[in-house]
Amino acid sequence: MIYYIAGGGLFLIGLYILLVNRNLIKMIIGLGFMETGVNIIIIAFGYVKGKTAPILSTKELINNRQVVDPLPQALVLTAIVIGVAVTALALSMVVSYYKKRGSLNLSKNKELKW
Amino acid sequence: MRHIFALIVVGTLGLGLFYTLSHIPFGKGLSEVSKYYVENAIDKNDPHAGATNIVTDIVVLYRGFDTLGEVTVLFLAATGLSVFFFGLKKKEYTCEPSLIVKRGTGIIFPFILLLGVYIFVHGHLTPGGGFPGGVIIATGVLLIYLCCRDYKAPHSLFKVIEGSMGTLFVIVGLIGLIVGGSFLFNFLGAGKTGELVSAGIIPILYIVIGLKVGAELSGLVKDTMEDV
Amino acid sequence: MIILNVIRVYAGYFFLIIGSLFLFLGPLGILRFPDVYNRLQAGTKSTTLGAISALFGIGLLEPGWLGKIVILILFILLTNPVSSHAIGRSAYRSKVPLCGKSVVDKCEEEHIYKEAK
Amino acid sequence: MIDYILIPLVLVMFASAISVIFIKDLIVAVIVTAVVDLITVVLFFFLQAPDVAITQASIVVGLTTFIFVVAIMRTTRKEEE
Repeated sequence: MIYYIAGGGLFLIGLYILLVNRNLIKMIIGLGFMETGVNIIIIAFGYVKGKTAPILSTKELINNRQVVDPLPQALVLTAIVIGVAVTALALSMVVSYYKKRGSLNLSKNKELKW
Repeated sequence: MRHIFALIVVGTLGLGLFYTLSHIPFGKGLSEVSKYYVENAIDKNDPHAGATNIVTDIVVLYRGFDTLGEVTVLFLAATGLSVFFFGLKKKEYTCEPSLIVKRGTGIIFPFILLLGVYIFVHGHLTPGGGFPGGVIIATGVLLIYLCCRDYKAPHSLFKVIEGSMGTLFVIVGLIGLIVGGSFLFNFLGAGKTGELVSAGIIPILYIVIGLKVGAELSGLVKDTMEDV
Repeated sequence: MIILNVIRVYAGYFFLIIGSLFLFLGPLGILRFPDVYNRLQAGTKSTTLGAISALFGIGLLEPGWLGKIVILILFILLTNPVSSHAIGRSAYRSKVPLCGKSVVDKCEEEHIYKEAK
Repeated sequence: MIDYILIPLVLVMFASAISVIFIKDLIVAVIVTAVVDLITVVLFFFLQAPDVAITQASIVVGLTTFIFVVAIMRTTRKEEE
């Protein structure tokens, strides 16, 4: 249960950072928090009480197969790598934006307003 | 004003999230698909099985095509990063790193490479796999860059490793297509469970992925730490 | 043979207690000390000794793990002083001030970092 | 039982995550982010997912922090109002 609270809370804090801040790097930090929170929730869906990690290393585990759900772990493994790719690309765009505008603050950009 | 609005949005979403999550039971049984994966994990007759680590089994064999796409996305991100960083001047460093740091890095660096290679070679037996192993190798290259200002990494070597490994991944998949009738078919069989050379094409694919990710991210480190 | 086992187990607990005591004193020193260099001293020395004796205590309690634990201890001995040296040197180069009660500044005396000051 | 041990850890994680809003120095904010991700590594490990824990520890805590630091080196360090 604490895992659901941790994941959901991290997601909400990330959303709050994304809504409140106008600094581009902090907005990307908030995006990373949201992603990590969702990962924790997905892993917690696959947890089964009293079972061990899905690595069949001993004879007993091979016979009984008392392991937790391996499918969410495989999905999250993909999601983490994609997440770092997204973060890297977003940060390179931020550097490019800074080279053009000279500021990281989004509210100083008047051309986006109408 | 913005804070109040953000609090309202976050509070509403939090209530919805709480309501939804309180209806999902925590720590109950497996889903149907996972039951299939777990029960067929080490099965001599099933060509899709053989790895001790079930997560590796799913990532590389059942969802191998997805992993190919994942590697491609990482490659695109590294390329985009180097494109955006092109032509930017980096900061000038004022001083040379001290002798202690240089010698310490010289001792540590081979062990970091060894750890990375160990993690992706043993990916089908223990936790780990191609992506963490590749990242650890890239971390070693970053350490070298931090301690030696004049170091130039062999960029063409990285490019050659990356391209040839990407091709090798597709070739392994195509051999599976010819032999077994499906892309990334496990044509080598399951082998003896628990040994280093087992689980068919999983070690080959993880070595390919590890070398590719390591070369890719080392190139990224080179692009960000050097004047281009 | 039994008495040897009893001594081994109690020595393991003793090293664990010593290790956790030093691991407790390190953050206390970080909280109490006045400037960067003193805090670095507390943070590095006590955590190095604390981690090493805690690991050694675990190795005495579980003799099968002793080989791996020796490798871990060598790794800590190699990396921890080097990293703290790098932090302290870069702090001195970027002109972080010493605290007011400092009595000696060897780096300034020997003109090693003359251009940095 | 293990869940109750994790409660202070989760509280520390929430406090670090909230403190990102108030920190004006961007390097400090990135270090605090690394702390939050490191605590999630512990959560993944207690959820019996060592694969995900090792990937999170190497990729998110290591590589993402490095990329953030490089991006801050190329832009400004202080957050202006």
